[in-house]
Amino acid sequence: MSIIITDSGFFSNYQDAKVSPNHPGPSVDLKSDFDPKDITQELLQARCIRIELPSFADGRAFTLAILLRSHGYTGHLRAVGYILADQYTMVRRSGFDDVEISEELAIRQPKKQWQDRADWRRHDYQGRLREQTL
Amino acid sequence: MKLNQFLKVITANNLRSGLVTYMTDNYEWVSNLGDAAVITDADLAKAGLAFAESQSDVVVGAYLSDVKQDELGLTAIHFRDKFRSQGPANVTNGKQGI
Amino acid sequence: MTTLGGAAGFEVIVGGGLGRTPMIGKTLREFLPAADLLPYVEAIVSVYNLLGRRDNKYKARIKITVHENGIEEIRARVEARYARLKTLFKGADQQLLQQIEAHFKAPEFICEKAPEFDAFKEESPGFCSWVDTNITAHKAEGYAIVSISLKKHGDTPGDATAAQMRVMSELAKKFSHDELRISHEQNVILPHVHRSDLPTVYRALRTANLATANIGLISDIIACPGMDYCALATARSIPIAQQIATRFAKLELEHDVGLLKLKISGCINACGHHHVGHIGILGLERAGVESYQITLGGDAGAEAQLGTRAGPGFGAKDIVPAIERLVLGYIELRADADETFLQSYQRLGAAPFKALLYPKEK
Amino acid sequence: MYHYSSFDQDFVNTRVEQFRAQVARRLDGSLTEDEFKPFRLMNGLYLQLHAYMLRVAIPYGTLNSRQMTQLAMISERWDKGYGHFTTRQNIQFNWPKLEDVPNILEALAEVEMHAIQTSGNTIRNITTDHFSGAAADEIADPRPIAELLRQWSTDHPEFQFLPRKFKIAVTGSAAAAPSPALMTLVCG
Repeated sequence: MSIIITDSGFFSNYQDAKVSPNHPGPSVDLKSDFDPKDITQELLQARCIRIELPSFADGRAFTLAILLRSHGYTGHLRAVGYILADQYTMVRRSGFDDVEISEELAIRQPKKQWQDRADWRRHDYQGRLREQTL
Repeated sequence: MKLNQFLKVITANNLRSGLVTYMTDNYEWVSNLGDAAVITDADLAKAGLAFAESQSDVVVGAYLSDVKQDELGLTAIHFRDKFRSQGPANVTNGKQGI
Repeated sequence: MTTLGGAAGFEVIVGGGLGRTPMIGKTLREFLPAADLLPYVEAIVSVYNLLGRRDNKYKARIKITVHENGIEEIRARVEARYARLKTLFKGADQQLLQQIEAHFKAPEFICEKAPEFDAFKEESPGFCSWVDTNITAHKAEGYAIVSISLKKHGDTPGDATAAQMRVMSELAKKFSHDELRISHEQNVILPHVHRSDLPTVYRALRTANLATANIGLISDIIACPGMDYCALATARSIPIAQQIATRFAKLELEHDVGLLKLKISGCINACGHHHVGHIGILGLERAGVESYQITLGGDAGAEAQLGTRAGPGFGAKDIVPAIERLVLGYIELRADADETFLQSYQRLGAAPFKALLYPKEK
Repeated sequence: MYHYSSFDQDFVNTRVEQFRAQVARRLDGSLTEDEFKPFRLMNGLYLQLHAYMLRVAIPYGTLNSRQMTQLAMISERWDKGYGHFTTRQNIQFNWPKLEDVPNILEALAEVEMHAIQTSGNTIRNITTDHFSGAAADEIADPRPIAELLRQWSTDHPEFQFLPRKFKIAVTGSAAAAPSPALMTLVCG
């Protein structure tokens, strides 16, 4: 059993994103060593893409999420695996919609620690620098 | 340099202070190498290290350090462990003079 | 297009670095317009994040990534990523840069001829040699850049006591438009001091043991903390630096020897930058004891040069006498008093210097 | 001398409280040492041979007198009365205690200083010539660029868990720049 974590908290029986017209493709799981050259039109049709972090110290998934969004992917993007509450802000800012961790990992990281970082748009140096005006 | 005798101590850094610390006979932690438990048996050493590693709320980075016993008392064999037991050479307030 | 107060843009160099496999950087882009800085740097780090090795931390730095994939492959990936990123920056970054530049307006310099303080020079010969070594030309007429040496003979290179920090703080407030800098060589700098204030600054520094006139000399040693402090070190660095500095102070030869960058690292991670020292010392462990290898001919200047190993390492008791033989020998070998150690080495090559270090093998 | 905007100050104050919570979670056991270590390093705190070591950022090596005085106070109050200035334009305190570090970071924030990203597998403190803005042969002062890069690299969501540390230097002096009109940006 795994826990889905969003801005509004913990969900254990979260219904995955419903099939929507412009995302007819099946759900796809990617590993962190996925090569961006393999981003195809077919992949961009996926209903949901789940990228696995083998370790919280392996930051490749953040670049992969940014690249998928930059190639126009608008489906559901989920970070899965060994993720710590302290990473929730960078996960959301990289373009992920939510996080999926094991129940066991969730026990050591209660909801409050994730909620403390749910306001992930604040203190965003990079977002600020990309605006039209300051 | 073959050790004729198996002599080790268990050392680590204190989690809160970061200072060098050594395990005693009754599984407590002291800052002076001279007060450390001298372990002469490999299995005991392994068990002691496992216990130290289980105390992750007290110490960090526990490991077995080779020592020798002579008229000077207990001294570390590797020069790195000797420096660890003495403190930095350039600070006059000596070994971890807090 | 915004210009950076005179510069039109950047040359971008990537993959340089010292450490266990030192490398000179390669040019990724000859010219990058000033306004495209952030998307381009973001592209470099983004490419590195996916391409850098995560299986071996000793092969993970970008210099290895560049070395293993080749600069062309890196350039192709960076340029592709940059093309997409460029569109995301719509101007706020350049506005912020202008706001930031306002914070760095030069202070109002009082530019009038400064006295030559001849009277003071007679009274204090120490002041003369201090002006020779610790003062650098300033762009505003009548001003000077003061380097405060944290390398008093026998002290730990780069250390300053709380009391010394307060003295430097006071001097900055009174005489350097409230500004200090930290140098790449573990010293502190008062960047804007009017020349007429130099005697007062010198006297204040002297009372705080901060007036050592040895910037750029052999006792102005860069030394990493080494095994006295660092968990990664394989040998100590600080005691070696202290002994070399006190030895040459006794010999009273420093000023005669002149410019000589001596740098000490306590392991191959090279935080003491020994590779680019005119004389570099690398502390290792050999047969259960500390052993110090000497490298020669390194240069951190514009034409960056990595030093080459002179031969087998010296024990902790032999390294300082070896350095002494090397430097005294240089004084004999140099063409004239103005030829620096590095220039002599470049002119004569390694052989005569190796002979000084390993006399038995001559 | 760059002075923090309210945005900068809020960011640094929030970051101090985040680290305070991370230290508490390490002490109560909810974070293991392996999990705590990257966050400790990203806030400048190493565990060295004899003790912890806090590396404080001095961006492009520039300090004012109030900041230098605060560093003196910190060295007396939480260390042994001395600091070590490094070759990458930072200062290191050699004997801080883990539980005191959040308060030290708070004292640094009071004078617009921090220890963010002075360690860890992220983008480190941006360095420049130590004579910037003063040297006779300088074409342009690179420090504004270094400050822009500092803000861009602070807490960058994509770059907190890189394969290894990433260092950027910007030089403006004619001596280093190959052609007069360019600054040099070095990434290593």
